[in-house]
Parts: sequence; C-alpha cells; structure tokens
Amino acid sequence: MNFDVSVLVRGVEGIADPEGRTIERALGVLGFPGASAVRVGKIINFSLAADDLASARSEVVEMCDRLLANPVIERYDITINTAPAS
Amino acid sequence: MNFDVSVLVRGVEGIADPEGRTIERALGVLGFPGASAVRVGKIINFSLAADDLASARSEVVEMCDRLLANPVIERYDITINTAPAS
Amino acid sequence: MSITDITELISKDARHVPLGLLDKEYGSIIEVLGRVPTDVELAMYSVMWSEHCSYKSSRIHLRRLPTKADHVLVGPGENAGVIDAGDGVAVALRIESHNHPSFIEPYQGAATGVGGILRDIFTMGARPIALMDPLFVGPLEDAQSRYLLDGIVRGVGGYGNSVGVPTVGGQITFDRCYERNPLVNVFCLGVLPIDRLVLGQASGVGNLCVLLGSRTGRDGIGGVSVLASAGFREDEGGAKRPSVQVGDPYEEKRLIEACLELLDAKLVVGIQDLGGAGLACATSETAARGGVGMDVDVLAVPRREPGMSAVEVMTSESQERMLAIITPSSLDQVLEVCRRWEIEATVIATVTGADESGVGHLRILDGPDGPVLADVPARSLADEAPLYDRPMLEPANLDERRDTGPANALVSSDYSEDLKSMLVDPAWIYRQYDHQLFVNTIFGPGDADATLLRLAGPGISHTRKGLAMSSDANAAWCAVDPRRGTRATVAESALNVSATGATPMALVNCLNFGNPEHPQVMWELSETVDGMAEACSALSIPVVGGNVSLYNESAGRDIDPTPTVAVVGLIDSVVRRPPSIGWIARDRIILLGERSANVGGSRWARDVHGVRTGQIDEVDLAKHKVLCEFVAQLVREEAGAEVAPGLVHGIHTVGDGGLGVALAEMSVASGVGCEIDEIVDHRELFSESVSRAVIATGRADELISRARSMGIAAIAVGVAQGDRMRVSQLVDIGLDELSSRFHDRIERALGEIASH
Amino acid sequence: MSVNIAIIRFPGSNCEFDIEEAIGKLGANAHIVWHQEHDLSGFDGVIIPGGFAHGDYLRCGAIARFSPVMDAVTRLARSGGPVLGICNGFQVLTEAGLLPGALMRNAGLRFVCETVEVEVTSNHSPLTSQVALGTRLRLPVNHGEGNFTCDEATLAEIESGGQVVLRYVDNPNGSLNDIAGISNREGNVVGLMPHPERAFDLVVGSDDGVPLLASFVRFVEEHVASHVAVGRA
Ligand SMILES: Nc1ncnc2c1ncn2[C@@H]1O[C@H](COP(=O)(O)OP(=O)(O)O)[C@@H](O)[C@H]1O
Ligand SMILES: [Mg+2]
Repeated sequence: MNFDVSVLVRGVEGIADPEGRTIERALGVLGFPGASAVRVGKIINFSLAADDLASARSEVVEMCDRLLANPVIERYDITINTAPAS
Repeated sequence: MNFDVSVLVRGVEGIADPEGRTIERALGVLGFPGASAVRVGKIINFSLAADDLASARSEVVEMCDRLLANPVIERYDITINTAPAS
Repeated sequence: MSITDITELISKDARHVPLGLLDKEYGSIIEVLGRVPTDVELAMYSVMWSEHCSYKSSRIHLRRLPTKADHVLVGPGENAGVIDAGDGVAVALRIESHNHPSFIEPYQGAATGVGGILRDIFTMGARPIALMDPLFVGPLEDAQSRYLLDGIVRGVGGYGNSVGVPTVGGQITFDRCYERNPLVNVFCLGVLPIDRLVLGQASGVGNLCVLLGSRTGRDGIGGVSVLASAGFREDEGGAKRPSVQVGDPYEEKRLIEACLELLDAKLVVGIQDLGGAGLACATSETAARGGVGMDVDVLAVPRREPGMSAVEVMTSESQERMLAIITPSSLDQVLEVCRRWEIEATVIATVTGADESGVGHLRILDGPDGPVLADVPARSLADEAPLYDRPMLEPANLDERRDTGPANALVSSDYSEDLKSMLVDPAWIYRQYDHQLFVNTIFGPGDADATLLRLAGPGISHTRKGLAMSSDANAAWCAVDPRRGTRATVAESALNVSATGATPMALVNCLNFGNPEHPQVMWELSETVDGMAEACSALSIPVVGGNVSLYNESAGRDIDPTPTVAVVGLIDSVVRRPPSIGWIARDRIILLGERSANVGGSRWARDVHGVRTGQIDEVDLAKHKVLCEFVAQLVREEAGAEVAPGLVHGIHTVGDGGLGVALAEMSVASGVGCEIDEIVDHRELFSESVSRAVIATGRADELISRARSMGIAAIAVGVAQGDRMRVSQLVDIGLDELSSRFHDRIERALGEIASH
Repeated sequence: MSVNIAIIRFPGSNCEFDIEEAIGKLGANAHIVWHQEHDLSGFDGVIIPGGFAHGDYLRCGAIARFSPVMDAVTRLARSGGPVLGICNGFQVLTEAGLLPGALMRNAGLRFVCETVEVEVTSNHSPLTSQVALGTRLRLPVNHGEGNFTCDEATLAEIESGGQVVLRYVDNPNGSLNDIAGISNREGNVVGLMPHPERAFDLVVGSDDGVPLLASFVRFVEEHVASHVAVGRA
C-alpha cells in the first residue's frame, strides 16, 4: 500500500529560535505588529510503500529518530494518510 | 481577537528540491527504500491579533506575498485557527 | 562558626550535591559567608567554582608556564592575550574548547563554541579577523564519528560564515580515543588599534552595567558545572540535554559592530562577555578585577521565557550577550548606538564601593529596591575557588610503553598502499568555511604549513606585515610521553609558522585531558605543562593564554592527553606570495634536520599496524631554534623582495605521517611527481621525528652549504619530476591515484562520492 | 573626474570593506552607506556587497529588500543607473525584483568556498562591458545559496537577451545553465555569485577580479558622462 506521510519537525519548547525572532522583527518593521511568538519548523512530505498503516507508522517513527529530527533540540509530529489509489 | 496562524511554504512544482533529494538518498542508505518523492517545506507558526478571521486572513496573505514566500520558487498555504481564550 | 557546626550543617543540608559541589566546598562557602548561603548564592558558587570556570585542578600547574616578553601587552587571566605587533597595532588571541556540548549536539555545540571565542576577542576591543578549528573525532569508519564530524563542520561554518569572520585554518585528527568524546577547539585572533585595548573591569562607583544582546532564556543552565566539569557515562547524552544552547550569528554580528563602535567612541569603561556561568560570572569577575562591588537588579534582565527564577537568570548561558560598564552620562549615547545596530540594551546593575575592609560585594536584588537575594564578596566567587593539588601518579608501565622496539620491528608488504591509506585532504572541511573574507588570506588552509594573513583589517592602519598562525596537536606522541610529546608539538607549531617566513611571537594552548580525579591524568597534565614551559622558554615564545578542558572521558575511559597549541608569528614585509608546499619539475629535494629511522609514536605504526607504543625522538630545542630562524630567513628573502632570489621553490615541514606524507602532499600540490633514491628504509619514510623540513630548490649546493654553515644537517634526497611518486624500492604510485586517494578520503567515507 | 559609488551596508553585511578597498584602488570614490538611508542623490552607482544582510535565516536577501535604502536603489536602477550585487547583493537584487530568478540552496546542500573558473558570456552589463567575450577568469565563490533558478520562460528570455553575463566552467552549486551572473534586460543592473573583490592582488592568489570591477567603474564614468552630455544638450 502507498501512504502519504507528513512529518512536522519543530524546536523543543524553551530552545532559542533565531529565525523566528528575525521574522517577527521583520514583520513588525513591515507594519504587522500584531504577529508574535513566531516559530519556524520544517515539514517533510513523502510517499511510503508499506504493508499497512501500523508498519508505516513504526517505520516513520524510526526515520524520525534516526534521521529526520534531532531529539536533543527538536520534536516531531507524524501524519499518515492512505494515498488515493492512482 | 487572537489567532493561531500556520503558514506552510513549499517549493513550486518543477523546481528542484535539493534538500528533499538528499533526504531521500539518506533514507535509502539507512534502509528505508520505500520512501519516495520527498519534498521539504517550511512551516511558520505565530499568533496574530486581529479584529476577525477575514482581516486576519488578508493580513497573512499580505505577509506571505511580501515576505514569507518568494513567488519565483515558492507557494504557500495558510491555516488560521481561533486561539483558545486563555 | 566552628568546624563542627559547619560539618553538622552540611550533613543536614544536601542542596549542594546536585549542583556538583563537594561537601568541603560547601563548607568553604559557609566559612566565607559566615552563614548558610541562599539559593542564589549557592547556585552562583556552584557555577563559579566549577572546574570549567575556576581551573581548580589545573591552576597550580599553569603557573609554571612562561608568560612574559616585551611585546606581551596582556597575558593569561584576561579574556584574551594581547601582543604588540608594532605600528600602533595589537593582536588579540585565544583558544577554547567546546567538547562536551559538541558531543550532545554537534551543530549547535560547535556553533556556540565559535560564538563564545569571538566574544573573548572583541571584548578586548579587537575586531575578530581569523578563526581556526582544531577538531578531533573518532575514525571515519565509525558511523557516529562521521555524524559528529558532519555536524561539527556545519556548525563551525554556519556560525563563522554568517557572523563574518573567516575560518582560515585548523586541524583534523581521527583517532579511536575520541570516539565517544570528540574535541572541538576553536582559536580566534583579532586586531585592534592599541589605544582601543580595554579590560573586563568594573570601576567608578555609581557607574552603570548595561546588558547587551540576546534575551536570557533557560539555555545552558549549569552548563559549566554539570556538563563541562564531569565526564560522560554510558548513554548519558540524553539526560544532559537542557544544557544545549542555540547560537544566533546574526545577533553576534550586530553585537560585534555595536561593541566596537562603543569602544571607538570611548563610551565604555569596561566590558566583558557572558560565557560559561553567564551573569554570575560576568558580574563577579568585572567587580573582582576592579576591586569594587555591584548591585544587580535581576528583575531588570530581559527574559525570553516567562517564569524564570533568579537562579536561572543568574546562571543561564544564553548566547550573544555582553556586559558593558559605562558612566551614567554616556547612557543615552550608548542606547543610541545599540538602537542603530538593533541590539537590546538594558541597565541591570550599578557599581558600588568596597566595604570598610576593602571588599566589594556582589548583591543580587529582586527589583531595584527589592529583597536581597544574594550578598557575597565578588572576589570569593571569581578568584577564591578552592585550588586542588590533586594526586598524581606516573603510570606503571611507562618503560614498556616507551619501548621503540616493537614499532621499529614492524614491516609491511606494500608500503605504497600504507602511504595511500594515510593521506587525508581536509579540503572537504575548509571548503565549507569562508576562509578569504577581508582579502587578507595569503596562505589559506591547505596552502602551506601555516596560515599567512596580511596584518590588516577594517579600522587598523595598513602595513605590509604578515601574520602567521598554526594550530597543532599530536595526542599519540603525548600518550607515550606527555612531556616530550608536548615539547615536540610546540616545536612543530613554531616551525610551521617559521616556514611562512614569520618569527613566532606568542602561543595559546588548550589542554584537553581526561578526568582529573584519576591520578594518571593529573600526572599527564603536569608533565604537559612542564614540556610546554621548556619548549616555550627555549624557543622564546610567551604563553599568553589558554584553556583547560577536563573530564574528557566516556564510559570511564580517558582520552589520550591532547594539548593543542596555536602559535602566532609576524613577518615584516610580504610583497610577494612566499613559496608554499609545491615544487617545480627538476627541483632538487633537500631534507633539513637530522635523519631518523624511529617510527615509535608514528601514525604509520598506529593506524597501519595498530601499535600505539614507542617514543618519538627527542627534540634538541636549541638546534630547533636555529632551524626555525634559518627557514624563516630563507622564506623572508623570497617574500620581502620585489624580485625574489628564487632559491626556495617549495617548503613543507615534516610532522604527522613523516617524510612520506610530506613528499606525497608536495607532489599532489604541484602536480609533479618525485624520484627519491636516498631513502631506502621504510622507517625513515614514516618516522615523525620533528625539527625537519623539506625544501625544493633549483640550487641545491647553495642551499645545503648555507644550512650546514648554520650547523643544520642537510642532504639531497631526490628530484621532483615525472608523474609518479617513487621512493627507492619502497613506493611507486601514479600521481593521479595519489591525488584521488588524498582528495577523496573524507567524501568517500561520508558516501558523498561512490567508493570503488 | 572621479565618480561616487555607494556601497550599501546592512547590519549583517561583511564584504563592504573589501569592496571599498578594491573600488578605491580603481580610482573611484567609494562610500559606505547605511541601509536606513533614504537618499542616494550624489551617487553615480551602487554596489550591494556580500554577507548575510539581515541574518538571512528566512531566505537570503528577503528582509533586506525592505530596508529604506532599497527604494532609492530601485529608483536609481529604474532610471538607468549602474547597480552591482555581489553574492548576497545578487540575492538581494533578485528578491527586490531588480533581477530575474532566485537563488536557492546549493545542490550539494553545503556551503562552498573555493576558487572557480568562470567565462564571460555577454557584454550586456556594467561588469563585463569592457571585457572580451570568452575571457576566462579565476574567481573565489563563497556561498551556501548560489543555485540560480527561474522558470522556463524567464530562462529563455535571459538567454536570448544576452543577460547571462558569466557562466561557471565547472558548476559548483547546481545553478541552471551554469549561470554565475546575470544582468537585467536594460543592461544596467548586474548580479553575480563570485567575489571579484577577493581576487584583487597576486599576493592573495589572483587578480582576475580587476577587469570586472574596472569595467564597472568605467561604466559608471560613462553613464555620468552621457548624463552630463544629455543635461547640456
Ligand atoms: N578543521 C579544519 N579547519 C580548517 N582548516 C583545516 C582543518 N583541518 C585542516 N585544515 C587545514 O588543512 C591544511 C592541512 O592540515 P594538516 O594536515 O594538519 O597540515 P600539516 O600536517 O601540514 O600541519 C592546513 O592548512 C590546515 O590549516
Ligand atoms: Mg598539522
């Protein structure tokens, strides 16, 4: 089966986010002072061939732990959907 | 009112995604050959003070057009939720 | 309070234990204060009296290093050493380690290591113009070591490149002793007009302390006491995560510019960076150095997160912050400069006078008139940590370890293959670093034995002088004999600098060692300091600064003693590019220095045969000094004249990998092979006896007779020619293969090019 | 008469002093201008130097284009004034819409600092107007995001319009059609990833950047002369 996987990787709470801060400052200068608490993350989309949803999920968890996220400073959220048959 | 905004910025179709390609290769090497069509995007979360949903949305569209995405290489998707009253 | 009272207090109260303080240290605190410390006081003592901040295990040894010379303006003890380079220009230099953080999170660990050392330099009033990054990781065959190397290199580049300071050199060592404890040392050098020199001192009762830069978050709390001052046990990486800091090079870039502008405008009385131990360190050190007190309003400190306690604020190691001491009348101008550079600036403290007995107190207040959370003699935090003369023990099996017999009995079936396996081009590393910014780089990484820069930079007067620098370390030599190994390391570094025509002027060192509670490690440290002192005295190179990193151990195994040194030298006039490590077809190849067939302590014995024992040759330091001066003179003649005498075409010192690796690198650099007939013994090819250099020349007789007239041994070993490297019956390798094995080593290991 | 060239300094610029020194050696007056300035009258040409204008976390040059000085740069460019962007300056000019296309992360995802060979492929720019077509130059590159890209229509247009002024001989970053530098259609605005100011003296290894920057200064001088002539007529 084919699955559409989306992994959202974000900094853990309390870790500084220089990119978010810079964007926040720039938005303020551009006339959007209402924006605050800007945080930037990364989203990784891919399709995955796997036997079933459970094995897809466990494979993606392993991918995250080993490659996609750095557990020391990042956390991740996984979304998996069954890909529409094409 | 306060809104939780999430802007997803991705490369437009047809533009190379070197980061996605590299991750795909690395996943293959690590023993996950089932992953394909890897694309990487950026997600920008922030809270926004605005009068109502419509004005929040139009403000975020403007932010995207002016700063958050480069239309030559990127497209964006906006999600806005009402922030839980605290 | 009586001793028994204190003992009783300690036994009831275990607050100090999780902070890494010993019972007797807690007792000393109670004795200093005459009472039980508050939480804020205790937290400040725990970070300031940590190994990392107080050098409590190493201080009594470091005193033996020679630190004086006429040109030394600032020696050890300040944020950086400073030397006079003439013409109103001074040079500030320092080296630091960021070992433990780089193991936990290689990118951010290395990045914040760069950030920290930069602040040590610009806090002296110098503009940072050069970084070097000696790195030590496990073998490339080990997957975790490859991951660490990749992250560390990205981190150094990610920070250095965008902060706008070029990384102009460094070193890379692969050895299994670093497998679970990589070392990231970072050297920085800055230049300044002498009259901008400023010290990290508070003075002037009523003066204000302004905190500049990033907001304070919960990053790196207890980093110095919990992280840098204890080893890693098996699988402990995770538990120490809260100490990870994230660097922001853009904030640092603006901080550099703002601080230099404040100093140029004479708006600052004293300034100090915030590094390990954060505000506790910056406030107590500046007050102690100036013999004054300080009232800190901890509520005034801008925070990144809600709900932070005073303890957290005082000990946070959030990056990119500085503390400036200014007169109240200059506040508006200071704020204006900071506003221009988009730097947050907040008055957080005032300078107070000493008490009737001459002691300046650091007081932490919760709000301008709020309750006093801490009141301690500033000096007791900064200067009065307990000093330990820890037990030392010479290892029992020294004779066996130093026996050169086993190494010298080794033979291989294919010396060509041995040599190829020993070649590593660090270009994969330095290609990821901006190494040309400021257009000063005459010899960048990979070009010569040392980096050579124009002595120039924004804001200082232009000269024709050159500034040479080399960072060196060889733990394998030191593991067998730390004293002799360190002498050889200093000698090698001085010769590298001399090979670009410069005279060595100053040295900084980073002593990376294992657990100081192991008596053998303390013996190694002590021997190393003695070796460094002997070499620096004999070669007239003052030690102007250093850093000690202890507890480099993993799962109970200490790393090999790794003293890193960086020598900086000056050359009066560079009007042409001096000769580098290439040669020209038909050059004669001359070896300067004594021949040796001892492969004890060599990389060949260690990496090819797994034999880690055997002494290296002793360096005759008096003779070595003559060699350094001779080599520098030869190169200066080529660099300083509009028309070069053309005696020296190429030069390369012999070090790690011996003559074989030196000749291979010269062949690859020039694209011309060589025919070496004088070397017939494989041991001579791989011996790492220092105090030797290879010179390529078209006028061999002249060169040899000049050398011999100085009492320096010199022989012709072969000629540069053809497209193969040939050494008697030992080695025969085509240049193409030699080049690809050299250039591709790291990429291949990382899978960035397919392996054969 | 020596011309006045503004070198724009953002808080994160870092090559401004290097280009100032190079332009000074060519006999023009180089002035460093803070990004908060609104007015560039009195300047005959503009250079945006390398660096990391505003930290460049979001996209290189994305925030820089909103600095007040960029309105003045845009006015000068639209009125035919010579504008040069080097490295980060090139990124700023594409973000500001003064040059077509965009610069993405290098194909290898690694920062590259090395000396590469480029070939002059068009004279239709201030940087190359005085340099023979086909000239090969050795110039340092130093960037993490130098991978030029654009859509097919734009590519066809810049190729046919002679707007590709420099091409890599051996592509270090994956850029489309080996593009190292481009000009606008009018030929007065030019951007390139390599650093000509870093190749300005044989002591540091190469002086191949001299003809390019000398060409730029000459172009500025001619632009001034033609305006003076127009003004008189
Ligand atoms: N980590 C590094 N960062 C930057 N440059 C490096 C690094 N490692 C090595 N280099 C550079 O590569 C060149 C060769 O290094 P090395 O093999 O240690 O030289 P040598 O053995 O001749 O002293 C030197 O110019 C050095 O500065
Ligand atoms: Mg070396």
